[in-house]
Order: sequence, then C-alpha cells, then structure tokens
Amino acid sequence: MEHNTSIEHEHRDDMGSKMGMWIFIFTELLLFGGLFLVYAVMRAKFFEDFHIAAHQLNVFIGAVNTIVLLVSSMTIAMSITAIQKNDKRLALILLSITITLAFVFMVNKYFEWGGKIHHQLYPGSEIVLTLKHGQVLFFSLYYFMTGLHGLHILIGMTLIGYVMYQIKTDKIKSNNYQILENAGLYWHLVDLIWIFLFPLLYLIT
Amino acid sequence: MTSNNSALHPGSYLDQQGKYKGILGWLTSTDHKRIGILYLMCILVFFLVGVTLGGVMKLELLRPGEQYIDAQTYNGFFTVHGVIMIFMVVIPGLAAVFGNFFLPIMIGAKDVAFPRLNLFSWYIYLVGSGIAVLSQFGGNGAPDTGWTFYAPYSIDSNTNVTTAVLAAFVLGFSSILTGLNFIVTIHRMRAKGMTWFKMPLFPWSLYATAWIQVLATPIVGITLLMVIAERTFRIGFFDPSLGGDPILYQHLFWIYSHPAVYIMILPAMGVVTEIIPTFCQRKVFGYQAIVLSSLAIAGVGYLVWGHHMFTSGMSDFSRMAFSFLTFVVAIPSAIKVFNWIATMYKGSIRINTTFLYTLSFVFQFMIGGLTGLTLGSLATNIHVHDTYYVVAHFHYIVFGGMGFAFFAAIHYWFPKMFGRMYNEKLGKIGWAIVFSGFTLLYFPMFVLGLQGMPRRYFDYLPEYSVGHFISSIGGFVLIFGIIIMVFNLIRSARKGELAPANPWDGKTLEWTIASPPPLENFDNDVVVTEHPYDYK
Amino acid sequence: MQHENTHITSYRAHGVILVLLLFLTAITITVTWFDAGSLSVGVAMFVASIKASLVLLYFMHLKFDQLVFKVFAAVAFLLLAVVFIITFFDYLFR
Amino acid sequence: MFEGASNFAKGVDGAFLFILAISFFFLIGLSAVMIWFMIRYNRKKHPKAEQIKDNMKLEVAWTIIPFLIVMLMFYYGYVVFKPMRIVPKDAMEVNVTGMMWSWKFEYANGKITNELVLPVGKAVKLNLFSPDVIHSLYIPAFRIKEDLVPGKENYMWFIPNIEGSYEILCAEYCGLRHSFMEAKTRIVTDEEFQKWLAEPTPIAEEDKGLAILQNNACISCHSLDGSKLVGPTFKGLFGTERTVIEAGKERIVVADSAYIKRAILEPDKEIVKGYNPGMMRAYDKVITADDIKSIIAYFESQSKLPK
Ligand code: HEA
Ligand code: HEA
Ligand code: HEC
Ligand code: CUA
Ligand SMILES: [Cu+2]
Repeated sequence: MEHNTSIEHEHRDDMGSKMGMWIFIFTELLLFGGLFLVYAVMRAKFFEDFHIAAHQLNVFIGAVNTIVLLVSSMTIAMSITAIQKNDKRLALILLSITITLAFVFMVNKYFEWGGKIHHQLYPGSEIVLTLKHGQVLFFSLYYFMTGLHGLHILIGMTLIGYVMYQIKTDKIKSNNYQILENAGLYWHLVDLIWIFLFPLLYLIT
Repeated sequence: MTSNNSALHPGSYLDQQGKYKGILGWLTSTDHKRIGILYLMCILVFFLVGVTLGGVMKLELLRPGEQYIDAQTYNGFFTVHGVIMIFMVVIPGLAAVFGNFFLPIMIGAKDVAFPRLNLFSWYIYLVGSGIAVLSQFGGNGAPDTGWTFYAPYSIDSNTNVTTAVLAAFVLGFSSILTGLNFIVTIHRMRAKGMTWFKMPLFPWSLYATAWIQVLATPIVGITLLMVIAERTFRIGFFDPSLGGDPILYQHLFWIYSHPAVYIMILPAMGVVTEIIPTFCQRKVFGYQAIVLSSLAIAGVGYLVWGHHMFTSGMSDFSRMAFSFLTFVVAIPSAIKVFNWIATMYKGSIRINTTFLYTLSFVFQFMIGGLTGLTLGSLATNIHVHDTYYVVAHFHYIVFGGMGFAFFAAIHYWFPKMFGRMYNEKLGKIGWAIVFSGFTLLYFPMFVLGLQGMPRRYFDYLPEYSVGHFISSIGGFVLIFGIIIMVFNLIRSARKGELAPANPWDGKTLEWTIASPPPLENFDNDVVVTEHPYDYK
Repeated sequence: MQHENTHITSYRAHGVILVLLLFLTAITITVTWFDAGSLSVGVAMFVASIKASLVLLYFMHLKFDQLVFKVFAAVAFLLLAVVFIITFFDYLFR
Repeated sequence: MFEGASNFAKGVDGAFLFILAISFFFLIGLSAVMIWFMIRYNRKKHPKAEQIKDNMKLEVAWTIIPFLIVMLMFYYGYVVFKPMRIVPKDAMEVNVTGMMWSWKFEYANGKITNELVLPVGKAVKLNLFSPDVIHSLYIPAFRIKEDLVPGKENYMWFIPNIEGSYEILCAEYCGLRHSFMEAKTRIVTDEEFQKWLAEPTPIAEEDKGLAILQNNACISCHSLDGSKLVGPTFKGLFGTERTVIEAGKERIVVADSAYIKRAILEPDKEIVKGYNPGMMRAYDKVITADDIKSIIAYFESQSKLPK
C-alpha cells in the first residue's frame, strides 16, 4: 500500500476502487446498524409482542430465501475465480445464476409481502390498528427492514446485469476485473444483512 | 469566475478547459479546484441567507414582546437558520471548499481519487440545499421544529418538516461521498516519498473528519428516513402515543450529530495547524501529538453523544458515563491548543489579517471549548441545558471557531486560489469589527443563559432584556464587519495585486506551484523527501 | 502489475464455505424448535456472527486482502458494537 | 448564578465556579502567553525563527495534567448531581403535567392548580407527565431541570429553602407558544401551605367549565377574548354557524352541544375551516362527560352575555 504508483489521468487504481467500495459498504452497514438498534430497543421494550407477531411470518419462506441468497453469494464469488482463470463463459453462467436467484428472492418476497397485505397486515390497515403497539411496530420494522433490503437487492441486480454486459463485451477480463469484484462485495453485503435479518425477524418466536 | 484573469499566467485552472465555456464549463468540470470554488460560492450564498435569518431573529429579540415577526415565523427562522448553518454551511464548509481545493495539491496528487464522484457530490449538495430552501415556501409553512427535529413534535407538527428532513437526508449523502473520496485519495494518491508521517496536518485532519463523515452520517440518514416514514404512515418508532420512544430518537440523532460537531471543527483545527507554522516560520511543535489527537477526537467523539440528553430522562448510569466520556474528549483538543501556542514560541511571527483571524480562532475556540466543560459536567448542565448558555457555547465554537477558521483559510489561501493578494489594511479593519461585533453579540448570551433564559424563546421576561439588547447591537456590528470582509475579498479577486507563488513563505506543496495553480497541479510527478514543516 | 499478489480462491473452497453456511443456517432453525426464551436469541446471533465472518473472510476475500481492509472492517464493526453497548447503557439501567 | 433558592443551588454554583475558575486560569494564561509571543517574537524584532525540537516530556505532561483536572471536574459535577436523582423517602409528591402550553399541578388530596405552591424547607418530589410532546420543567432559581417525556414517567426533587415566588419555564422546545409556557412557584411557610392546601379549589358552578378549560390548557390554543391562536377562539362560539371540513367536504353546522362534544372527543373529524388537523389531540380519555357538560355550560353562559 505504501508503494504508490505514479498518477496519470488514465491510470487505473484497482486498490483505490476496491477501497472506495469497502468504505461504501461500511456506510451501508451503519445505515442498517441504525435500524438494528431501533429493532433491539423495541424488542427489549415489547418482548412479548415481538414474539407473538413474529409467529405471523413464514419461517419456511425465510429459510428458502436465506438459502437462495447464500447460494447466490457463492456463485458470484466463484465468478471472480472464473474470471481470474480467464473462463469467460463460466463467469457469465455463474453470474446468470446469481441474478436468477436474486430474482427468485424477490418473487418470494413479493408473495410474502402480498400474503401479509392480503391478510391486512400492513401499516395503517384496520387489523393492524387493532393490534398492540409492539406488534404494529414489529410489522413496521419488518416492512421497513425487508423493504430497504429488497431495494438493495434490486440495486445489486442492476449492478450485476451491468457487470455481465461488461464481461460480454470483454471490458472485464482476467487482468481487469475490479468492477466485478466490487459488484461481488456489494452482493455479499446484501447477503450479510440478510444473515442477521432472518433470525431476528423469523426465528425469535 | 473572476473576470479578467488574462493578467494571470496562462494555463491556470481558471482558464477554459474541456469543451464548454463559461458557467457550463464550471458545472461540468471534474477538476477538484473548480469543484472547491463551486462549493465556496454556494456556501457563501447560504451563509449570507443564514446570517440574515440570524439578524432578523436578533432584531426581533431586541426588545421583549412581538416586534416584527410573529412566533410561528420566529420558530421557522431559527429552525431554518440552524438547518442552513449546520447542514449546508459548516458541515461541508472547510472540507468541501478547501479540502477539495488543497487536499490533492498538498499530497502531491493531480486530483482526488474519484473526480466524477466528486462533482456528483456537489450536485447532490445542490439538490439537498434546493430542497431545504423549498421547505421554506408553500405547503404549511417553514418547518418549526429546531434543527434537531425532536420527536414527537417533529411528527405532530404539520409544517413542511418532511421536506426539511428529506433535505438533511440528501445532504448527508453528499457528505458521505466526499468523505469516501478523501479517504481513498489520502490512502492511494500521496506523492512518492510522502509517508503517512510526512503528510501535512490539514490532510491529516481531513482524514480523521472523513472517517466520521463516513461512519456517522448513515445513522442520521436512517433516522431521518424513519421520521419521514413516521410522518407518512404513523408507524410509532418515536411517537409515544403509538408505543414509540422519543428518547430513542434523541439517541439516534445525537449519535450522528455529536460526531458532526467534530466534522466541523477538525478541518478548522487542520487549517490553523497549517497557518501557524507558516506565519511563525517554525516547524510545528509536536507533529505526532497533533496527528494522534485528531484521530482521538474522531474516535472518542463518537462516544459522547449523550451529553445532549442529560435531562431527557435517560438512565442515571448513562448520564454518568456520557459525562465522563465528554471530559475525556476535551483532552485531545487541549493538546492541540498547547501545541499551537508552543509552535509560536521563538518563531518569527508575521501578523496580518490571516494571522489575526487565526489567533481569534484560538481564543474563541478556547472560550467555546472551556464552556463546553461546564456543559459536560452533570451538575451544571442541569442548570444551563437548553438555555442561551448553550447557544453562546456553540456560536463561540462553531462560528467563533469553525467560522473564523474559514475566514482565516480564505485569507491564507486567497492568493493561491485567485492569483491575487487581498488588501491588508481593509482586511485588518474588517477583522477588528468582526471580532468586536462577535464578542458583543455572543458574550452576553453566556450571562443570559446563567440567568436562566431558555433557548428557542420568541419572547422573554423583562429581566433578560439588557443582555438581549447588547447582543442585538453586537449583531449589527458583526454584519458590518462581515460586509467589509466580503467586499474586500470580492474586490481583491478582481483588482488585487498579482500574487507570487509563495507569498507567505509556506513549505507545503501548494506553495511550490504557480498561483493560481495550473490545471494539472504539477508538471511532473512529485517526490517528497522532507517533512512538511522543515523550516530552516 | 495490478494484481501482483492476487489470491485465487478455488471453486472447491467456495463450495465448502457454502456447505458450512447452510449447515449453520440449519442449526439456527432447529435450535428455535427446542427452547424459546432469551437463550435462543443469543444462539441465533452467535451463529449469525459466525456466518457473517465466513462471508466476510472468504466470499468477500478479507482473509487474503491487505491489512488495511482488515483494519477498516474491524474498526467499522467495533464502532457499531460500541454504539449498541453505549445505547443500552440507557435501556438496561433505567 | 444569581439568587439560588433550593438545596441544590449551592452545589451547582460551586461546581460551576470550580470549573469556571480553572477555565479562566487556562484562558487568561494561554491568551497572555499568546499575546506575549506575538510581541516578543514579532518578525520585526525576531526576524529569524529558532527551530525547537519536539519535547516528549512536555507533551506527556500537558496530556496528563489536563486529564487529571478534567477528571476532578467530572467527579465534582457527578457528586453534586447524584443526590438530584435520589429522592428522600418523606418527600411530598406532586404530579405535574406539562402540556401544550401550560402547566398543571395536582396534589395528593386532589387539589389541582396552575401555580405550584410549596412549603419552605420540605422535600418535594415532582412526578412529571406529558400528554403531547416533550417539555422540560425548569426553575432557574432552583438550578433544576428535567424533561417531561410523553409515554414515560420522569421525576425530579428538591427542597425549596427561601420563601418567595419564582419562575417556572419550559426549556424544551414544544411548538408555537413554547416561550409562553410559564408558571410560578410560590414558596410559603408550612402553616400557610397547609391552610392553602385545605382550601378547595374555587369551583363556583359557573366557573367550573372555565377551570376545566384552564387546567387542560385548552386556552393556550383557544383564546377567550376573540384573538386567533392555534385554534379558533371560544368567544361567542356557542350557537353560531361553523364552516367545517369533514372528509374533504365543506359543510356548515351549528355549534350546539353535540357539535362541541364531537369537537372535543374527535377533533380531527370535523376541521374548522382555516385551521389544521392534527393540532388538537382527542380528549376522549382526559375530559369526562361531566366535564364536557360543564364546558358547554360555560360556553352557553358566555353566549348569553351582551356582545
Ligand atoms: C464545532 C462544534 C462543536 C465543538 C468542537 C464542540 C465541543 C465541545 N462541546 Fe459542544 N455543542 C455544539 C458544537 C460543538 N461543541 C453545538 C452545535 C451544540 C448544541 C446543539 C444543539 O442542542 O442545538 C453543543 C452542545 C454541547 C453540549 C450540550 C449542551 C446542552 O444542550 O445541554 C455539551 C455538553 O456536554 C457540549 C460539550 C462540548 C465539549 C466538552 C466540547 C469539547 O470538545 C471542547 C474541547 C475544548 C477545550 C476544552 C478548550 C481548549 C483547551 C484548553 C484551552 C486547554 C485547557 C483545557 C483543560 C484544562 C481541559 N456541547
Ligand atoms: C455556522 C453556524 C452559525 C452561525 C454562523 C450563526 C450565526 C448567527 N446566529 Fe445562530 N444558530 C446556529 C448556528 C449558527 N448561527 C444554530 C445551529 C442554532 C440552533 C438552531 C436551533 O435552535 O434549532 C442557532 C440559533 C441561534 C439563536 C437562538 C435562537 C433561539 O434559541 O431562540 C440566535 C439568537 O440570537 C442566533 C443568532 C445568530 C446571529 C445573530 C448570528 C450572526 O452571526 C449573524 C450576524 C449577522 C447579522 C446580525 C445579520 C444582519 C443582517 C441583516 C439584518 C440583513 C442584511 C443582510 C445582508 C446584507 C446579507 N442563532
Ligand atoms: C394544541 C392546540 C389545541 C388544544 C390544546 C386544544 N385545542 Fe381545541 N382546537 C384546536 C384547533 C387547531 C382547532 C380547529 C381544528 C379542528 O376543528 O380540529 C380546535 C377546535 C376546537 C373546537 C371547535 C371550535 C370551533 O370554533 O368550531 C372546540 C369546541 C375545541 N377545539 C375545544 C377544545 C377543548 C375543550 C380543549 C381542551 C380540553 C381544546 N380544544 C384544546 C387546537 C387545540
Ligand atoms: Cu413546553 Cu416548551
Ligand atoms: Cu455534543
């Protein structure tokens, strides 16, 4: 890190780019950290209510989504290996698997949210208004956290799509794959957050 | 920008570059120097808006009772005054203007690590500021919550709070991206030979600041987002009538906003640490101590937020812990003050406008900081919390500290940025008026606070009128001085004497290149061998 | 020159990590079947932290990266932890 | 800083002076040194700077010494503060409600007032409640302050030790009339206090409604004299025609008893034209049916007066 290279304008600094990505990831982490803090305080305050409300969530869907994200995380990590080994075809396949899994995640989420909304479990609905404050809060946090997480998935999908295009057009190659690595880092962040969201929202019953 | 730069040497960053001319050329330039100037212009404008609001408030407070504006307007004014000053002026302030302009030069780089991202942050800043200005008009009137947006009032108030909160949220992004950019720049783009401990101290302070920006801002981001959600959907995160916890809001808000005060002051300290050695022609005393204290402020500063909440009904244990940590964070600031003064010892001191602003910075920072200690002490905080004592404390340290450092910086680097010298005589007159106006304006507020005058009061009991009266007079003296200063700078930027490359005999890299700097800063790759303050 | 000392993680290693992660997920889910109460949250969070570390170290390559990145990540996580702890000074001692 | 009239005043002022004295010492000392250097080492007199080496010992000294000093400050502040949170067992309790934008004090015997009357030399514990937003009870002369947080009980205690009348101020910003949210505390001898406490609150029948309006802070939003505050004035309200907006539609109603009842219990349903929803909270859990009757009686009595 001390051996800084000369600074030409077209100069490419992969380390710098990666560093930027990491720092961005930390900001995301603290963004969600704030939410987790609210969750923790509210859970301490409404222990019982959170228990009851969490029963409404479907552990099965949550577990499936966890697996989906973990696998997708692996495939994108593997795609870096593939690029490093100059295996363009395999990298593209792995990335398509990632993006497909992301899609599966969103479809799952869609049905989960849809089901909840169908059962009138959304902020401001009549049923929710009859619930205890703690339960309302649980659902609000559920929507807020998974919603924000879902948004990150969508951004991640776009990013991966862009990277795939770059690989196709040979902009990303075995000696120049920092964008892919950054996209990977971002995707792992999404996974990382889910690793905590899943037990906190689904498994605390 | 400056009209007749034909007299300046050709090839400077002020000349046309890229394919666009004039304004468009500025708005599309990714040159860090131009972006710095863009920020400077915006911040100056917003500063004048904020200052005008402050002036009207002082006019209203001249006498008890209602004079010119009604209570609702007054409440809107201090909210907007606070929001503009904090989020749009002092948080970006030194880092975005002088950081952008000088950080790359001082570490011998040609630009920041991500020039396009840099321009993008400026646009985000512009959008955020635009939203903030919009929140003034239309809808149900200006937000009236104070810049702290305390729940549940911020959830109940039906003024344009959502818009103002959104503005703060957007401005946060700009701050994060700037911080990110600076960290990577400092890590990756230092010139050959410039090891960490050969880096000048202004970049060091920016480095510490950048980490706070990156690691603290997201928390307020999510908090403000929750306020918006709360106002839209009545969720109940913070609204007690729905089971929420208003104190949790305060925690989240101050987790960011206390570190934010160090975002404001650290670059100011950095600037001062550059100016003092230059004007004393002396090696800075205790280089490493200053570096470490910057990092310590950034680190410990993260842990003291609760001192804004001593009367909020927080647990007694927390109050004690936060008070303790607050006192700890005062130490690195003290170290810096001692080092500054030690640097003057046996120097060869040149006293001009820049240096006068610097000295008044040190003086006012001491007053602001030392009164911070009374605020940090549990017993005394209970009495003076949310009174004018606090108002005086933070104006002293924010305006008297960061603001005066800004004035010092703009005088110090003026020749470099615009290629011309400012008028020394007018500068000194301006300084004298600004300094006395400042003291007259804010010192009485300490007394008012001790007498028990609460802040955010549109009207006050007759026993507080003397203090308010003196303070208001001070306000007008101050603005008079500020007008002289701004006038001097604007006139000098167009008509001043041409500046040499190194008017102050500085040692850091920015003084080795022409004034104003050429487009690419350095012709060749820079190789650093010496310490940044190796005066002979 | 850019990737002078790049570390290439093998496909197999990635697979192994995935299996570990899935295994840990299974553990958290089964634990909740047995006992409720405060213990289960502790276990769930502990397991989640292990999973997170695996992702960070292997998928995100932290283990093979330069020291700066490790320090960065450590600082960020430490800070988050400290913020939690200090906030709970309030809620636990009220 | 000026008159101090409670058991805490001395400690707080002492802590303050302690910190202030040390601060002054540093401020004046360091400023003097700074000015002296400016004169002594001015470039005219001292054209060539001497380069001084860093001095580790000095550096450590001025880290450790200030550290010890601030720890002393912390300790002093903490020691004075600590008793503020430990209420003596025999303290008399008064329930305080701060609401937008007035104070209400409720004594153990049910007496409700707008002025805090207390016996001198006796410990009092104030239980702090707020039904709407955060307020902060501040008595500068007693050096005490504590927030009233909605949804959470909070408390403070003190012993007033000088007779007299002192200001109570609201120190946490709470909206439009924050700066007008004041009251007085009157400290009297014990006998006087007992006598005062035994007197029933004046409840002459025609005044009962008015008292309820005052105690519930209605009049901080609704004037009695015709001026417009946050809400419409009560002057001449009864029996007149009101333009209200219900669910987006404008409608004219007569302000009869039923309307006033609705306006108090569900204020957000019918919004008087020109005013904002959400300002007035629903009083269904606060104002009893009897109270509403009294309020209506009061309005009625007012409308009969010659205008
Ligand atoms: C640039 C901004 C800035 C800075 C740097 C500081 C620095 C400090 N602040 Fe301040 N503060 C604000 C901006 C700032 N503050 C603002 C804006 C508010 C109000 C927010 C609001 O409510 O709207 C506020 C409010 C505030 C409060 C809450 C008051 C209340 O509402 O009740 C407290 C309480 O502890 C506090 C303490 C301190 C302390 C201990 C420091 C320390 O860091 C100071 C350290 C400096 C010194 C100590 C002086 C220099 C040293 C010497 C001269 C050597 C001798 C020293 C010793 C022997 C110790 N500040
Ligand atoms: C950088 C930060 C900064 C700066 C520079 C200032 C500058 C000033 N502020 Fe400050 N202020 C804050 C940050 C700042 N402020 C914050 C954060 C708050 C808290 C808000 C809250 O409570 O939420 C606050 C609150 C605050 C209050 C307390 C309000 C209250 O609690 O009731 C007051 C009261 O006097 C005040 C006054 C002033 C004045 C007179 C100036 C002076 O410096 C301004 C000097 C200028 C003049 C006196 C202008 C006179 C001009 C004209 C009348 C018109 C002519 C104009 C032009 C030609 C442009 N401010
Ligand atoms: C925080 C401010 C506030 C307080 C406190 C408040 N009100 Fe109101 N009130 C309003 C506003 C604003 C309106 C007009 C909007 C509406 O109809 O809801 C209103 C409307 C009314 C009306 C209808 C008036 C008309 O002109 O038609 C009545 C009656 C009323 N309030 C009674 C009360 C009573 C009784 C109390 C106390 C127990 C009270 N209010 C406390 C703000 C307040
Ligand atoms: Cu109540 Cu301010
Ligand atoms: Cu603070």
